[in-house]
Amino acid sequence: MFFENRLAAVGLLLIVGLVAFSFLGPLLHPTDQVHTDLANAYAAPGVEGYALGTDGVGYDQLGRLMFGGQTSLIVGLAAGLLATAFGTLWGATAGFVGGWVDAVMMRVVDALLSIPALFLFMLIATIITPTVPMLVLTIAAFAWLNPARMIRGDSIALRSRDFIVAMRGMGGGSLRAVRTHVVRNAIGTVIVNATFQIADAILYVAYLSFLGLGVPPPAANWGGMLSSGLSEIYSSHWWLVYPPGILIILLVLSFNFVGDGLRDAFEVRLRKR
Amino acid sequence: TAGSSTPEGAAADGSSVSVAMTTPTWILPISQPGKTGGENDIFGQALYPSVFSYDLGGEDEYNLDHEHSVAESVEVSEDGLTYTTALKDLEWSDGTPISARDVEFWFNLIAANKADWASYTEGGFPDNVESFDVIDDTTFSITTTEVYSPGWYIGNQLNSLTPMPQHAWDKTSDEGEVGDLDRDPDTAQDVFDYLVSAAEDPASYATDDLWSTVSGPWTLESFTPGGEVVLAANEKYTGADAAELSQVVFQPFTDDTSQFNLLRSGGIDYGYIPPNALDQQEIIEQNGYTVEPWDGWSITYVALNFANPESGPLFEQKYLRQAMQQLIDQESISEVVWNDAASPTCGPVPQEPGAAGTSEGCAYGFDPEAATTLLEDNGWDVVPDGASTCVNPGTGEGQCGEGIEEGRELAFTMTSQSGSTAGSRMMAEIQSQFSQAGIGLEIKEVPDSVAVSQVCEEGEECSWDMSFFGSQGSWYYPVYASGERLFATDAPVNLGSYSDETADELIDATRFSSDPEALQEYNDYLAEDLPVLWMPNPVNKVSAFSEDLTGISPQDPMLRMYPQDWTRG
Amino acid sequence: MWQYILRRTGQAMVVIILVTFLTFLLLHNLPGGAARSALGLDATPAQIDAYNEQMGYDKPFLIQYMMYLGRLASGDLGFSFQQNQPVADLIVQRLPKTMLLSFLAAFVALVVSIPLGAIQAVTRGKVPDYFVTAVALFAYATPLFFLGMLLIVLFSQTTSLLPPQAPQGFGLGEILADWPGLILPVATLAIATLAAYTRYVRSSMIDNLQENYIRTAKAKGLSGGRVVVRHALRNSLFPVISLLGMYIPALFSGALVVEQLFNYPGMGLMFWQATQTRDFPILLATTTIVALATVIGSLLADFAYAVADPRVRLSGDS
Amino acid sequence: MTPPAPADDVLLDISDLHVSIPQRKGVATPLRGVDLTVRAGRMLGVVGESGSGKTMTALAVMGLLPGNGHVSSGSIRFDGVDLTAVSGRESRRRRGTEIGMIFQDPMTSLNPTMTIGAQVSEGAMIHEGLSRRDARTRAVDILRRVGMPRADRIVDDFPHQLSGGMRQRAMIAMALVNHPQLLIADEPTTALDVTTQRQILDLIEDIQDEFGSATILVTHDLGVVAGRADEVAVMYAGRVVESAPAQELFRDPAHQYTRALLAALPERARQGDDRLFAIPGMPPDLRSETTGCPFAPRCHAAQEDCRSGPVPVITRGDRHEVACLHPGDLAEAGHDLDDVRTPETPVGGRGHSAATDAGEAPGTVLDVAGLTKEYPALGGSFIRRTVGTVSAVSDVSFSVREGETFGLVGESGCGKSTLGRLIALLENPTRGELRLNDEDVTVVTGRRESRAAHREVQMMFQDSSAAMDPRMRIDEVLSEPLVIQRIGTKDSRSERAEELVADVGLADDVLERYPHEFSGGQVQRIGLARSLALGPRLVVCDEPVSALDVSVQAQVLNLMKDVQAEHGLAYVFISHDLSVVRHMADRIGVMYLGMMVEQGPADVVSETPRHPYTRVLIDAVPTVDREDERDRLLVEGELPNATDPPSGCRFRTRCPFAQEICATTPPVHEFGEEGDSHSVACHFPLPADGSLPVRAEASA
Ligand SMILES: Nc1ncnc2c1ncn2[C@@H]1O[C@H](COP(=O)(O)OP(=O)(O)OP(=O)(O)O)[C@@H](O)[C@H]1O
Ligand SMILES: Nc1ncnc2c1ncn2[C@@H]1O[C@H](COP(=O)(O)OP(=O)(O)OP(=O)(O)O)[C@@H](O)[C@H]1O
Ligand SMILES: [Mg+2]
Ligand SMILES: [Mg+2]
Repeated sequence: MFFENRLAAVGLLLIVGLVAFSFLGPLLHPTDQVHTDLANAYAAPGVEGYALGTDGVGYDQLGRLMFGGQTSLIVGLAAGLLATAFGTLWGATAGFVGGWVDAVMMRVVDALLSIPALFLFMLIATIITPTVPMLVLTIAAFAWLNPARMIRGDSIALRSRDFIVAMRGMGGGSLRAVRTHVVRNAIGTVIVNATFQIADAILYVAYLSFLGLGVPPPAANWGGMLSSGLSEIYSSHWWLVYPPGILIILLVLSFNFVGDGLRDAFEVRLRKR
Repeated sequence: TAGSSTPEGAAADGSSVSVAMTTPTWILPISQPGKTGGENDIFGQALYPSVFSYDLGGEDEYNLDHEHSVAESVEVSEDGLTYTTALKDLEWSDGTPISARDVEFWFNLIAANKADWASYTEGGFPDNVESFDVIDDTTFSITTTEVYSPGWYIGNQLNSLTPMPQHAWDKTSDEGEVGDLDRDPDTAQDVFDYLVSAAEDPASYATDDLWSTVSGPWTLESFTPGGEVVLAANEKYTGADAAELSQVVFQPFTDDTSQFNLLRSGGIDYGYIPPNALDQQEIIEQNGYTVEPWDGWSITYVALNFANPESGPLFEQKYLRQAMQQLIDQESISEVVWNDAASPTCGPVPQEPGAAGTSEGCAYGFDPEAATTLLEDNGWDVVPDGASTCVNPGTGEGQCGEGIEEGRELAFTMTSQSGSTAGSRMMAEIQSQFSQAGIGLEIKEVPDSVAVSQVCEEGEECSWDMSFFGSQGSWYYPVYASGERLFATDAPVNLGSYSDETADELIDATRFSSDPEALQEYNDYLAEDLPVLWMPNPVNKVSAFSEDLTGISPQDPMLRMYPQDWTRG
Repeated sequence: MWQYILRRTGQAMVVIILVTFLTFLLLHNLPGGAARSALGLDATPAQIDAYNEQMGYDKPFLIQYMMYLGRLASGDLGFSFQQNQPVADLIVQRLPKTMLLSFLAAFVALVVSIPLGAIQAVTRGKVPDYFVTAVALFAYATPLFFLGMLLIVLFSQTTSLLPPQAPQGFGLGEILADWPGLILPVATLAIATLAAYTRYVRSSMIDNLQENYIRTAKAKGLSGGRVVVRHALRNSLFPVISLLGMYIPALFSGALVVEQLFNYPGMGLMFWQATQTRDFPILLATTTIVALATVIGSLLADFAYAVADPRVRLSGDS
Repeated sequence: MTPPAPADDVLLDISDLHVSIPQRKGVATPLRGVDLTVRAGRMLGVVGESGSGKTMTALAVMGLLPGNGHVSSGSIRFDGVDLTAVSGRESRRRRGTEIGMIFQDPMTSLNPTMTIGAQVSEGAMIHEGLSRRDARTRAVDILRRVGMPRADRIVDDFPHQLSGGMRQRAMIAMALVNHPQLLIADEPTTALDVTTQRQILDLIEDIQDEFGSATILVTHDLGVVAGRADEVAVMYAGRVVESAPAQELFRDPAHQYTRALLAALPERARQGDDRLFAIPGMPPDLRSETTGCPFAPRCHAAQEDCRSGPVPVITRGDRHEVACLHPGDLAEAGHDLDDVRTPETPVGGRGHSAATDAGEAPGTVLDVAGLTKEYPALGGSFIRRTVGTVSAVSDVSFSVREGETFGLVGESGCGKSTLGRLIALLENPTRGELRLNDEDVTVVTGRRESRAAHREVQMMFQDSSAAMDPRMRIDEVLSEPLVIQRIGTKDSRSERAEELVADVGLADDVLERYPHEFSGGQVQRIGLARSLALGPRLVVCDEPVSALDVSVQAQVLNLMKDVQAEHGLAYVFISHDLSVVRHMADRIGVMYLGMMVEQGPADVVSETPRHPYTRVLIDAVPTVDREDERDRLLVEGELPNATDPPSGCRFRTRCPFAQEICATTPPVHEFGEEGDSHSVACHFPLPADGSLPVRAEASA
């Protein structure tokens, strides 16, 4: 328990650190992320004040990592939260209304879930042009399914719980049940799920970039930097591969740590009786 | 060293070579739309060499490659109307001599089915053929309707001529009687349909009897659609360029990264490395490979959509095109982004393969100041890193030009290919340079930029501004680099609907005039007029092949591959 | 039981119809249309029109969809112009390969994660538990392509122990014969799957270890190992069967990346190539088939679970 | 019964056993000096409130202490060997062969995915190395001996295919497979119906005789040990506070705790006396140290020395040991507690029944006629459709008057809760009529009307904490009914909440806490408080005390009576425990498989039941007091499936008196001689004098 919470704390610290790195970093280490500088491409770390060298068109790699981190974080958070919000709404509605509405709503979820995520993303990505908002929508378009399922399960389970029965015995209706009880009791699941969704969204951005459907220049994200750096893996340009790789892993890992910690925290609160 | 045809035997005497290549999808030497990829050409040439092969650097007047051509010679009549071709004394793999009749068979089939032939354009071959005459067993002549420039006609029209085994194929079903069916246009269509439908079944390529009769130095041993293709030396081949190796295996090629992994571990004899990995040439060479960029007979450009109602009027302004061209640092891009595996494109006629990576001699060099001045001189308020606006509208001297109202901003979207690291970097660089002159560029990366930037048709939305699809070169020419398919008004690949009277005239001249300067004049005019923005022209690929393989170099800029010339050891 | 099977099958059919509709709807909006991609840069307008007519792309959406459904019902998945192949042939050729890859990976992941998860559950809250959790999460957080690439660098470049490319053979037999080539792709996919499996086995085990029947088993005087393996682990594994079904889509997603990285000629690679060339029939058919495989897979997993677990098997449904 | 073995033949001797369990915060010491002796071939009953350490003692003997629990001092000598000192391997062997244990919940204590046979024989295979086939034979054999019907078939069944009673038999078989010398049964019947409980307890007794094994019977139910155990040990707070031969203990309880426990039993409540003796307070927290007598804080007789000094064990006659400084005397048994009882009597006690007190007959609160509830039994492949119905409640009629308590009893699954839910308007009946205060509320459609109807009737649950949103504070919980009914303002609601809390005898500070922070008894009080919030006329109480210990049960029952008197409430009181119902109810209805088989005044029904089923129920209840003279009516088997209830009389399949007519004609309610208040639905009602007729030949 203690150790687990420590992991969650480490995760939280890491997230804060990475956010600070991406959003405050540029203040401490201002770099030009707009103009390329072919003359200084592939500068090695330390050379000419480039702490982490430059990339293939001469962007300062450290600055680029900060800049790319912004996109990764924004896309991850936005997609994760959007998906969670929508999924929660969908799942709670299906679970509580029940009957054929539930059946139809859940078949839609099943259908989308049965298309493997990356296949679905690639399909969508061939149709839309990947910009940041589009990327968010694309990822959210798939990611809402899991929370929807989960929340539906939760609300069905809640529906037959004694305290909902008791509430009905006082004359309360479904609306109240959802508004006061389901929301209160599912919030833990929702929050925990959201952290995992965010982590997954960050990974998905990376995958889309790897598959050639990432955000176009001059935007950058860690996933894109990693996958374009992949072709440099044998060059001596290690600074183009490993830093973005490590940052992604850290970010995804820390969100998972936090999610695990939160899950335990929420479970313990109920278990305590 | 024609070896045994069993894989083990071949491997044992070391005469098998594995080559990375996209799996071919077409075998019939009459190409179909959508089947014109380079791999199909290479595959076809190995089995069914065409009458003429070309060698850009050669001595020959028409750049003919006598070694690989089925033709012995071609002669143009005094009046310039008749082209008489003599074939070499060769045999089909079943022993039947290759004759003029076999070429006629090919000609009859495309003549009767020209709409389905990939190389057909209205008024082009075979419309411009008055008559095809078989003179004797190995000689035939083609008489044209007009007098054409022989360089153009031999290079760009007769290049498709291919002998096909009339004695085996001139039928309409597997069991059908072989006859002179091709000579009647109606039955010629049936024969064509029969052959096409056979070709539409790649799974049977290696088993269908039709394709066992070949004229080339190779026979097809096995064919896996979407997978491995094995060619074996044609032991009945009577030509001079018989295969030295006993077997060539085409392994499916997919993507740079996995290719490179394979090469690094020595898993293939002939593969490719991504151009931006050229700095690791040494590592690959240490692995026992020769690394050699494969230059193409190609140009690379960004298409501008003149037909776009919004941005068309801007593109119509030559000063703007010039300014944009001057903002493209072709030299640096070639050097840094492409690791020197690209060279600037100066005009519609490609630079000599292997030309130095400088833009010396180009109409426009990289000159941001000049670009800014040019804009300012034409009524624009240039805002670096912002949006330049038109402050002096009008059509007069020093004004923005027709159709450009006051306050108009310079901002475009660039549709570009996704999935290419170098492509993305190039776009980043151009975007960065454009922004210095206040020209906003929004990059849209799509898997297939051609598809989204088609020729505008009436009634259809036509909103693309600029389009780039040249991460392996935008356009590969036949040997005679004339621009009738690219820059002539209403030409098929004139995506941006560029139209210029002088250009049209000059293009016509390249086809009809026998003046050797015609091509030069056409090039000079368009190089300067900028129907498109010239971009660094990358090599087709960077090949890496086993050190012990000889005969590969020099690689054909028109992207043919002659594995029969290769030897091991 | 039979009724359960029938009902689940019915649901699955509804899902499949929905999938086809959704994909069709999505792809229908493909910008630029399919013809130009299929026919190339210099196809004439006449050729393009002919192509559209031949493929039925000139018809209204619903008609196209109905036609597609009709063809689908008769097993016709369309013809890929680019590949010059009936899509059905392509899929018949490639689906088994992807299945092989995914199943091997799932199998390996399972074989590794069952003992790992069990150890975690038994040492819950102690060092081994945290260690495995951390490692599994680390594997999970590493983008698959990066992981694969690192494995390649390690095992086929730095040391040349294993080939960096998957087997290229035509049939499954050939691919299996070239098994060293399978090691890295399978390992990559398996490692990425590990986190989910171990976590699941762990929590399932923890739940079961707290059950009263474990105490009963101990009261019989069984050894600790026998209690854990025969009682707790056994019961923890039943739900894992349905987990396998749930993870099919994730496996296919992973296969898409792994196939591309290792140049493995499966469905994923084909799909990826089709997105590059906008091979409409392949995109459509692959999505449908992959979804079908997913649905059937999870259906089978559910049935297998129902058959394997006596609690479900015998209670039936009505 | 076998003659008692020689006194010195001690099989198990536990002395001064301490068990401690290190926890995240502090160390729990659930056992603090247990002394027990079990003689070969004899049965020791261990009783005590929940948490007193009964299970822990059993587990310590088994060597199965939970988590990192360990014996911190003391010894467990089994057959001369100190079990606390033997190796793990040795203790494992002993566990399987010499000591067998039966656990409380047969549902969860069996491995759900192993066949009964495999589980029963596993012990034999491991310890005796039997082959699979021999083990199976052994399993069949032993299953037969524990009275498992069709034993040769059941070996291949899985636990969930068995009924509760059969599962418990399987558990017993499992414990007996290696013929242990000592059998420990931890609450072997708590989860079972009385009828089944009776069968199982009889079985354990038979087994003990047959195998000659010693038995420890652990239970919180004093009645269970009363008639069976040879000796009884009473545990409190991790100690044995009194032990004595069974008869002696019940005749002459010495420890104040034992006496209090006995006094708290509803069956001990004297006729005409409404209130039970309730032990105030709660058992001590086992994490903190206690000095002196642990019971002192709750003891009415506690003196200064109890709280401080050591409490030595004193011997009182033959093998009767007590750890009490001020034990009660035989002479005052049952009397001294009267003093305690009286001051606790609350404001305005009331007579036995509101009906008898009031001058005229009070109005009817609830009138139920022909009430029927059928649930669809679902099936179907594509689309779910109804393939049959579960007849949960069938044609039930009765009425409840103002201020009256109507008790509903019956075996598990007989439809008590369903009937309760129907009355509480939580479900719509399939057929029949439901009138509240003379208003037909059967079909209440409009939202407003239905909301209003809910004010009249409220529900109290068995587990009130489950019936409260775990994330709501008590003040929110208590004002929720008011919020839903849109009564009052925020302030008036919180005032009301305070009022309610005071009504049920809790302090104000509970309002800020969450449901899981309360003990079972407290949470039931809060549940009661909530059901009072809207001032209903009728409260449906579904097993409100079934999860509670006798002492706490007494508190809650007393409170319920007080509240009833104060507010003139009517209760529908559902319970499977006849003695509780008898204590609480003015009238009793007995249900069997959805039908009401008998109803009438509480004492009449329990003294002279007319329906064989009622008689079976009553006879099955183990009581402390019964100086059993009369014949007992027993039944075999269990409740039939409600999807397909037997034709005619639903009880006929288990009824020893059933005849042909029972299978064809459903019996109608007929009124007995006592007048129109006692009715029974039986073709062959029992004679009113309490004798049993000779069994009919037709039943086999
Ligand atoms: N694993 C454990 N860790 C810490 N304390 C425990 C544990 N198990 C039980 N206890 C505590 O030990 C004490 C004795 O528990 P035990 O189960 O022996 O009571 P019991 O008399 O059997 O009660 P019941 O009638 O409820 O079964 C209780 O206070 C309980 O809370
Ligand atoms: N919602 C429901 N759907 C289907 N069947 C039900 C439902 N609720 C109860 N039943 C069935 O109705 C019958 C009566 O159940 P009920 O819960 O009323 O019994 P009970 O007397 O309260 O039992 P217990 O003493 O175990 O609480 C049982 O057979 C039960 O399975
Ligand atoms: Mg207990
Ligand atoms: Mg009930």
